[in-house]
Amino acid sequence: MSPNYSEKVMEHFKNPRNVGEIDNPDGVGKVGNPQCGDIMEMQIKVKDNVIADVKFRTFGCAAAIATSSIATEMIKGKTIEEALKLTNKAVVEALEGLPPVKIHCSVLAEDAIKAAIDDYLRKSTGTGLQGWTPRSDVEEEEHGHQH
Amino acid sequence: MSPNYSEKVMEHFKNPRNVGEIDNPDGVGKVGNPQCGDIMEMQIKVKDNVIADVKFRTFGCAAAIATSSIATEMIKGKTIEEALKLTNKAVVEALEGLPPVKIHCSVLAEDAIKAAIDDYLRKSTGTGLQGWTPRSDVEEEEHGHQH
Amino acid sequence: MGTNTDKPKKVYLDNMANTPPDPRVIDEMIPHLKNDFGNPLNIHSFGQQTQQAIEDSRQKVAEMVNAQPKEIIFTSCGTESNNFAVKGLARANQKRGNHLISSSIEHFSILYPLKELEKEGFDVTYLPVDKNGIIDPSSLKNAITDKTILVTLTHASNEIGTLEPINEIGMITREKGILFHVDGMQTAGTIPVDVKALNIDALSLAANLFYGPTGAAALYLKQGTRILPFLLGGTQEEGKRAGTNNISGIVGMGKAAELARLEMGERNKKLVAMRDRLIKELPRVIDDFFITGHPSNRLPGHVSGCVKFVEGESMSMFLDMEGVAVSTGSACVSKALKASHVLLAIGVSPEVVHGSLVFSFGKDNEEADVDYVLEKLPPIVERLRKLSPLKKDK
Amino acid sequence: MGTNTDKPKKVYLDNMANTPPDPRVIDEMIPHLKNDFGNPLNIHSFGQQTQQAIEDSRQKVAEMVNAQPKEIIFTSCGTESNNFAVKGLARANQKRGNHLISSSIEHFSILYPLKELEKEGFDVTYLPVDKNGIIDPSSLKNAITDKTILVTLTHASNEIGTLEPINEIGMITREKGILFHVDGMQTAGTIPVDVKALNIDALSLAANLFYGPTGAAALYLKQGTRILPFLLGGTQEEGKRAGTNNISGIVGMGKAAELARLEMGERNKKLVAMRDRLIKELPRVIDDFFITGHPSNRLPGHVSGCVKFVEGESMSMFLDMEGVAVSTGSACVSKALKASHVLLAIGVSPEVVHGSLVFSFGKDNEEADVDYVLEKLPPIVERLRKLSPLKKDK
Ligand SMILES: Cc1ncc(COP(=O)(O)O)c(C=O)c1O
Ligand SMILES: Cc1ncc(COP(=O)(O)O)c(C=O)c1O
Repeated sequence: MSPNYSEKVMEHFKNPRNVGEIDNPDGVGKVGNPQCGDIMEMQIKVKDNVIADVKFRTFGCAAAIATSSIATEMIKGKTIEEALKLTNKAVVEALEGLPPVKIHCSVLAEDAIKAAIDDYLRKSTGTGLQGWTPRSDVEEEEHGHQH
Repeated sequence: MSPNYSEKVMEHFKNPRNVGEIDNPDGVGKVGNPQCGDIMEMQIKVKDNVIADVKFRTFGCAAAIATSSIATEMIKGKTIEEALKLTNKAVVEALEGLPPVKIHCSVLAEDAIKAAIDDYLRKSTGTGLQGWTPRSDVEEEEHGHQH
Repeated sequence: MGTNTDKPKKVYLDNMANTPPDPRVIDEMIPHLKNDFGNPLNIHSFGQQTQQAIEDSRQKVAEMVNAQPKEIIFTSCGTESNNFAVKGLARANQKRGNHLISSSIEHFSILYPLKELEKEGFDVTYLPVDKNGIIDPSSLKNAITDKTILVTLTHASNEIGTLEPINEIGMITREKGILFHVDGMQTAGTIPVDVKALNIDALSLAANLFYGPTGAAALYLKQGTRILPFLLGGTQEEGKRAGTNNISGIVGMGKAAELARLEMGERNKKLVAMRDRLIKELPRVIDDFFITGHPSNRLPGHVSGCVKFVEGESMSMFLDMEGVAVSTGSACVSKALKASHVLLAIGVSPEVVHGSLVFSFGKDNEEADVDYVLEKLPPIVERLRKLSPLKKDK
Repeated sequence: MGTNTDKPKKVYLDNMANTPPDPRVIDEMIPHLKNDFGNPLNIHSFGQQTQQAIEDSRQKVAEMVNAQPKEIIFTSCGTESNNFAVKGLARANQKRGNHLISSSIEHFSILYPLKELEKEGFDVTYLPVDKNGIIDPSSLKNAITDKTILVTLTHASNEIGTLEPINEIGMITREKGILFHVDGMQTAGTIPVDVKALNIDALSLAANLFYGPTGAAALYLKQGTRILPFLLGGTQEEGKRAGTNNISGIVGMGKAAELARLEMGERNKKLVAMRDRLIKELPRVIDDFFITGHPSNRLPGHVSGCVKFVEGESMSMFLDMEGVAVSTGSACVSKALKASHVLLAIGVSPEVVHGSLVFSFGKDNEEADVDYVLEKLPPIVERLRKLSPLKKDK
């Protein structure tokens, strides 16, 4: 079956929110790899522990673009702690579902946020996110590149 | 492919010649076996070494009926020697061809004639047809009952 | 099939080999033939439209046998479904055991794959049947060993029409945790087949046996059942059956399934009446004729029997000259002209097997067709018996 | 595909995945859908009529590739033909050796069966290709051992369209007495394929790639070539392919073959013009775009290329919103979304592979469709590149 995207996915694919780069970002997360066909870059600006601004750039399919777009919306204005609670499941739900082969993209979005926060923490506190490694890299193997 | 019978086959199938039995036949040949689905019985009346009359009865498919019918026509009025020269190939040709899976029936017809002559010779001379065994029985094995 | 007096009468009684497609099925197919050329795998809207048509059809086929749409895998013919099920289920579950159970009245599309599996090291038990062609569930129970992984049985043989006790057998296999594949070619779309209620794990079905087109068939496969794909390559059918789908055929199958579900009861009332009358009358109008298969527990439109001392091809050719189409021996392998293993299995003697005929009614037949057969067959039999060297011998 | 100003423009450029059936093909099929329900195996006249329709079609398909009718075996899809050929030829000729030769740009319906054969003990050499996707006949010559029994190669990959030197290869295999199977899915019915002149022993072909229906395909098999059947059961197709045939599909395939034979030259003149213009213009209107496959020695209607820094699905979805249907990666496995092994084989770097697009023209396309693509694609690329984190990195 070909990807049957929800209207919500299509909407974010056609009109992605928060695209681009931030001048002097406080944290940058880049996940995925070009060989697998998805790369997400997330940049954040943090003020008083709150994500004041977030921008993304994504190389990937419609699902990859839509998940990054909605994820930026979901964390903007949230505290770091709240943003860290965002799961890929929540992203999928917010998009009104994703085809099974595309679930991976939501994992990538979750990871991109965590990577950006990790980078921010590293820069601001000297230590990164505790015990965190990007899930998407692991999934890569399991899916046998099926994303 | 289903049997594509020639018009000649159909004609003999619909109107078989020389059907029946002869009173006090001089020779009777019966070949084939019911398990394989074809039985041919050929009866001959011989006068002065000539086949004066011949009748047949056949249990079998259209090709079996047509080959027996035309074979009787082909040997009637012939000498024993001439009749013995009738090959299954000649029968097939006279019928304007037979589907490959039905060639066996023509062998049966040739055999039925030989069997009848063998029987006649046995009764009249005490010894049967020299070195003859019905070919159709052998074929049976080779075809794996594919007739 | 009507009583047209201008043209010679045509009476098609070979519905167990192929049913004439319903005009409503054809009407549904034509627009898809014209418009559905998008590759359903592709993400553009042409492909999506085709995919939608296939999914609608999957839904309808699923409903007919009370399955979930995702449990339906489209194939190209009943033979493919059977080959796929037997080989794919056995090989995918090989680690759990190497014993398979089947019967002596299966179609060749089951038997030949089983023979191949035997060469690979599988053991197969072929259950016998009684004189009516019925498989005894208790003999199945006894045949099960701790190595048994799969039972594959026909729901009804096309040659004798007897309905097998699938219900009892499904209870046994489910209880023992053994996979159960049913060759439902003659039953799915003809009589109610509820895969859930019958505890069936895999069911083969084909559209051309319930007034759909040829070239469209399916395998129902219970969700979560391990199977190895048979056609390898693309990711069609969730990776379970590669290859470009027969789009219009699948659409036709969906429509045929919908019609079958809705009209089955009505169709069968008519079929059973014609069947029962022919079963009753044939032995009256023809000496030395006997019915094969179960006298009543059989497919609704199916009448089979043997005419002694006469060979089947000859009879069916003369019937054909009268406009009547029937089968002799196994319809699916008429060309083989071998003594039918199914008839031998129910104990018909080898020489009588060759005189077998199958009359299979379809929804377009009429009572007058029964009369026509009863009128035309006896003189044909008489004519051929005059030719036969067997009659007198008896 | 015309210039309809009321409805949004529809430009179908995915003909290498599926061609829209020719209306004349459909017209030929419809009466057979309605009337050909006789089982062609059966001896009654219904069956005979169906058989005749199938044989007429076999004749037409044979003529198209210069084969004898009895050398054509009907199947259900290209995948079946490929699976059948690879497994059936290898296993039937196993006694003569266990070495097979193929290439690194084959379709999965060739590669997966080869993988299975490797597990059974066959050795397979996968020949490399040059940057244009061409297999070097001398590398094939060098790969041959005294155990080599079969060479199986695509005539043209659907992903890059390069025409392979089948002629040279056929001379080598014929001289060495090695079987030669060609996956002609993209070529048979599109360009002249003469199995005799090319020394081909087996050729896979499918109707849905030359304006016939889906669900109808064939394997040409040189007379006398040993093969093991793939579908087991009935005696259809001379025992080489069991299962009820897709009757209307086969009829459609015959008509499509006839039209292809007669109209091929004319069709290709038009296709080549559209192809060449798009190949010339695309790199002009899009930066960092390059053509994949051979620049000129390729399928008449086939244009493939990679757009750097952008992913293919996204591009093709935006194109679809503009009414343009194209393929990205392998059309047959778009769902897999894996990095195409064919593009990797010609040396495209992994990150660029994901930006691949295939535009495949068919006989119903027009020059205006080329203009339309040249107008619509560049802004889409620009839009997605703005979104891309890769562009700047370069
Ligand atoms: C070169 C090639 N081989 C094989 C196939 C598989 O054919 P099908 O999808 O008809 O099974 C395709 C599909 O387009 C193809 O392009
Ligand atoms: C019981 C049964 N199984 C399998 C088949 C084979 O189906 P197909 O000819 O569609 O491949 C048939 C054919 O009618 C059948 O009756």
